[in-house]
Amino acid sequence: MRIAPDKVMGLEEAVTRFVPDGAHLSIGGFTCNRNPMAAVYEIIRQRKRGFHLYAHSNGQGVDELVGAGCVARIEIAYAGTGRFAPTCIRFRKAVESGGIQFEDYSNYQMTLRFLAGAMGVPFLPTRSGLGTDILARWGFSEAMRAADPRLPKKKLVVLENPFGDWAETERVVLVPAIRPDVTLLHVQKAAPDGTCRIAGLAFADVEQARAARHVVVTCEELVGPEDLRDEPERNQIPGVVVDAVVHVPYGAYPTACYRHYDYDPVFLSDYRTAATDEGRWAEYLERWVFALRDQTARIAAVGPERLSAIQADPRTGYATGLKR
Amino acid sequence: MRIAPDKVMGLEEAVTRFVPDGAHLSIGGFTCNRNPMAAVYEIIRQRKRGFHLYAHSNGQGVDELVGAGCVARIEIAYAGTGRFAPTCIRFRKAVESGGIQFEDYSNYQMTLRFLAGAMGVPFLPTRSGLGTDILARWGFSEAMRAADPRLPKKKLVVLENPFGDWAETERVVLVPAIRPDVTLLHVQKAAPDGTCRIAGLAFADVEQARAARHVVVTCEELVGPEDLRDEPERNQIPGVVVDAVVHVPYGAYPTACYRHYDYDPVFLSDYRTAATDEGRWAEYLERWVFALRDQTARIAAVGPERLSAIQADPRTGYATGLKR
Amino acid sequence: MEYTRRELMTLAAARKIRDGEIVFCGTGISMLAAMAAKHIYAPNSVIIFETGAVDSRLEEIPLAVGDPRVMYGASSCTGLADAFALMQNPTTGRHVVGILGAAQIDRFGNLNSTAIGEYLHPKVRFSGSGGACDVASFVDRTILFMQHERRKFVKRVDYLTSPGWLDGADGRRRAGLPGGGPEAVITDLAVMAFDPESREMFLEAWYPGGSPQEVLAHMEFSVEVSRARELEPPSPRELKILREIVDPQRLILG
Amino acid sequence: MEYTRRELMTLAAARKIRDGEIVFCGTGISMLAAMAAKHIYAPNSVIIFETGAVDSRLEEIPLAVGDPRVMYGASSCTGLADAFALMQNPTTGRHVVGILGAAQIDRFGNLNSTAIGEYLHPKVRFSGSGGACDVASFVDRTILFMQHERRKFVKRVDYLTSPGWLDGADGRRRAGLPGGGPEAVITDLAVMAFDPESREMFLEAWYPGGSPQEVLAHMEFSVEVSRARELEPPSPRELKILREIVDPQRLILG
Repeated sequence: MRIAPDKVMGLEEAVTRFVPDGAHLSIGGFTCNRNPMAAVYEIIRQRKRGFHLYAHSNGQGVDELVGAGCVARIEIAYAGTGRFAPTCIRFRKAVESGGIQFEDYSNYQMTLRFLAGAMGVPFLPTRSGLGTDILARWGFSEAMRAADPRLPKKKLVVLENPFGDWAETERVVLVPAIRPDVTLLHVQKAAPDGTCRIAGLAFADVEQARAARHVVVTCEELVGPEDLRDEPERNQIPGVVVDAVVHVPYGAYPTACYRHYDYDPVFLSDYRTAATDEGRWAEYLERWVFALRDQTARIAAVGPERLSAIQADPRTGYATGLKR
Repeated sequence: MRIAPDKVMGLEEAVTRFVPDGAHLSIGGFTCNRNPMAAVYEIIRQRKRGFHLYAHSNGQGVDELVGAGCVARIEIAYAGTGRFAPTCIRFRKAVESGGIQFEDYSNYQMTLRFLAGAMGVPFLPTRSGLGTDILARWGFSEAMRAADPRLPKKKLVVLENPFGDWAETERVVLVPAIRPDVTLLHVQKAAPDGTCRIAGLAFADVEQARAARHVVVTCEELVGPEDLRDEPERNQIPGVVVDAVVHVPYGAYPTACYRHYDYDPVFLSDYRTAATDEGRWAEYLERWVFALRDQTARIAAVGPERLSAIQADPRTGYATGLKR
Repeated sequence: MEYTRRELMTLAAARKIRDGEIVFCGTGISMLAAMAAKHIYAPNSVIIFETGAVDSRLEEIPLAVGDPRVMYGASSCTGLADAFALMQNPTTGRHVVGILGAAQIDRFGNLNSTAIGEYLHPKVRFSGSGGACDVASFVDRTILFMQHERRKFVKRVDYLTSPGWLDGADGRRRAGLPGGGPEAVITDLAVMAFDPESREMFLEAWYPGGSPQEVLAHMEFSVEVSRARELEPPSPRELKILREIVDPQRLILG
Repeated sequence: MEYTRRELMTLAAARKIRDGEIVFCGTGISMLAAMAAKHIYAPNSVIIFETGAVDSRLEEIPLAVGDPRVMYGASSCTGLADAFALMQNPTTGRHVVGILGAAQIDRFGNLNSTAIGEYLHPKVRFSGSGGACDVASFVDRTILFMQHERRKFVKRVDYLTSPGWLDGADGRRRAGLPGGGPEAVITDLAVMAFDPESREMFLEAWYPGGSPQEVLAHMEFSVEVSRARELEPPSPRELKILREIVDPQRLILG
């Protein structure tokens, strides 16, 4: 959170200032949609290390951060990018090779954990997961938790309903709050004070932003200070929670940004091929991240033809008839 | 909740079907804004009795329901209508004369209670109210609660944080879920399937709707089945939770409806005068409720001059320069 | 009329959906089944996605529940918090049918979509729950899609990601879960159901050309087959709508 | 330059607001103080309302926090759930200053806005908490508005609606409330503050023309006056902005 009328800065500065090594991090979006990819690539480019990553189903961004070796620990509900990668490939390799510490939750549990952080309460209740191994099997041991003040002492707690049988509920699972050091989001429109207007589904972006100590927003359109005030009910994220606003057209590419562009099936298929093999993966990182000094260079490398193919149809908000 | 493509009906039918005597009821809006007044007047006109009313700060609607003798019990955070009635007059009289059973909460606690109902969990946690009489003093006794399965056994429960000092929180107040039999809302736009688009502040309308077993929506504009689908992120209430959609222009009058009309300061000042005196109050009910057979008659009685004075300025959404 | 097993699977699931229900679906064939149901049997069903889209138009098939194709023409688009609350809420949740898939299933319909082998050092790691555990915990009934293979129909799932009937009978109630649970398993060989008392899986129907013996040969555990019959093949109308309206690009039908 | 007590009260509160803060305000004079602060001392403060409006333009004075005038030109408009979460959240909540009023106050700044007399059978019933208890529970500091009358500055509030420093010293911490609490009480006679150790109210400043004795004569309990001084009167600039920009219709200034 930061209160200032103008928080606009460059992406390199925003990542340098708000995303230190070892940060507890969360990113917005869902599978192949509205991931803050430009910010993810800038993080990889700056060779940040040791993140504790919180994810519900933040597919492509999670997989690239994990694959680039930036992530030490992850709490996650779903590592997949739809049909392009039913299980995220670099994530899967990292887990199977023991290259990452991980702990599993469900999508709703992760959403509630962000919401608890946003609400400033230690936990929220749900019935989700009663009787399952999500409750029984912990990824982080009690000893590990006891040694790290940044982790809750317990993965989850089951509580007998203190209101008797109110709401026909015998017991609930309490899921502990998450307060990321920083949340990265990509949105359609942002104002200089940080106010954001998201088109289409907001996923859990709003909860993730409000839960975080710092928020970095990249946006397709940077609008004037008065431009989002005409219809304030359309602005899901209040400016006060945001620290940095960065104007990054195609900031979600290769994932989709509703009403602007679709996901790029060519890039995501190539990615799958690259991610599957260690040699090709190193080449991918070199060619598509390290060799490109910034988002402008990256978008130039993608080229106008590919970008033209994924332009959103004004009627549907996606690229109608796109070859997928 | 009801799943059907067309839930449009008249107000008399909607109230007859979904608002029985003794119902646990909640109404939307806040103080002098977007109260479902036409529905409230229809309820009074049908001489409904014995409601259990849940309110955060649902000012004018609450006061008229209480004043007309429809309410047996109320759980409430704030009974006031801004400058027009810092304490709602008929509510105050009812409490001071012992004519109503009541229990006090805070606005956030009531909001969380609706949210808990919407989420299907028995309670939600907050730190609000620790150390206060809102926790210590109950309006409904344990005996009364034990005798009524529709009341939670306890007003509130204080729980030591089961995650140690996670979120720097020693203990929290758990507030029990509310599931009204019916929630009444007035919105700017609704589609036949019940989908609602609220302009300006949503207050706690969304939580109140999602918590309820049945929802009756009155709207300024009844739009076609496709009309709200162009920008679905602007529709806060999903159609599936709604049972009845009623087209009622000026349905919030004399409270405001952002972008349509302002509150009517003349009516609200006259109301204050009427509410203060028993004789004048009976006259008020006769003249402004019972003598008017429906909303059309009511709006005709208000007259074009008064309505013209409160028309919303397209720039500001309220009646700029209105004599208040 | 010729048809593929995938087409029959889709229709077998779609036939289970009732008019006026809220249909939760994920990606792939479950989305196809929900769309087929809406176009063929349950015109007033409302499709919802865990990402928060309600009554999406689905003019093109989404490849993920986060695909912008779930947003187009929806009646409302919020987010995960609202979508799951709608399922957990008893008023609305009791009208939701969820369609799920998994890597492993046991005889009580418990699902594993997390890992094969030891959780912390898995032989194979999958995506994890996503919303599957939530849906399986909350909604009135679930329809499960599975490939019918011995390694998938197992005596004991390596990781119980999403609750089925847990240990059977009133296991869900004892765990504190609401009523409801798996109603059917649709595979590439058969439709399985669950006994209303014991909650154990049994064979409801085998596919035309197959047999109960073939079904049993593809499972690590045995199930009762005495109630089984041969499944009705797809009608020309079912196939026409599936092929021409639901997935004309054959993105999921293959 | 002539001025009314109400004008001085407004400015005395406004002077306490710091640039870069989030200002929570209710109706009436508290809204006026927040607006005056923004126009005079704290241009980068952001006014929020419990109804969910952030950074409202307030071109005209709202007569209630649900008034459509809080919506016009706001940077975002959501609802109560979000607004209170922002205050309860420690990241944002520690930057919020809340402005509240009440019917009764005690020497630790605890407030009653519920009832005079016995709760269940009150002599006088007021509106109740509204968001006051929430704000007083959550935010970093509160500024309180009171009429300076014996029946309002009482030894013990009849109903403790909104927590001040509770029983003083570390009472809030013991109750489980976050740090912070009442910082000042602005009345029509004086500005009161709270001792940083004991958390007891003391007289910080009396109004020009008044005296500590006059202040004490209007309270049921006594407070320390040794740290008190005479308050600086409004400057011409303060009055000009207050009268010409903040409340030109004198809807609240009277």
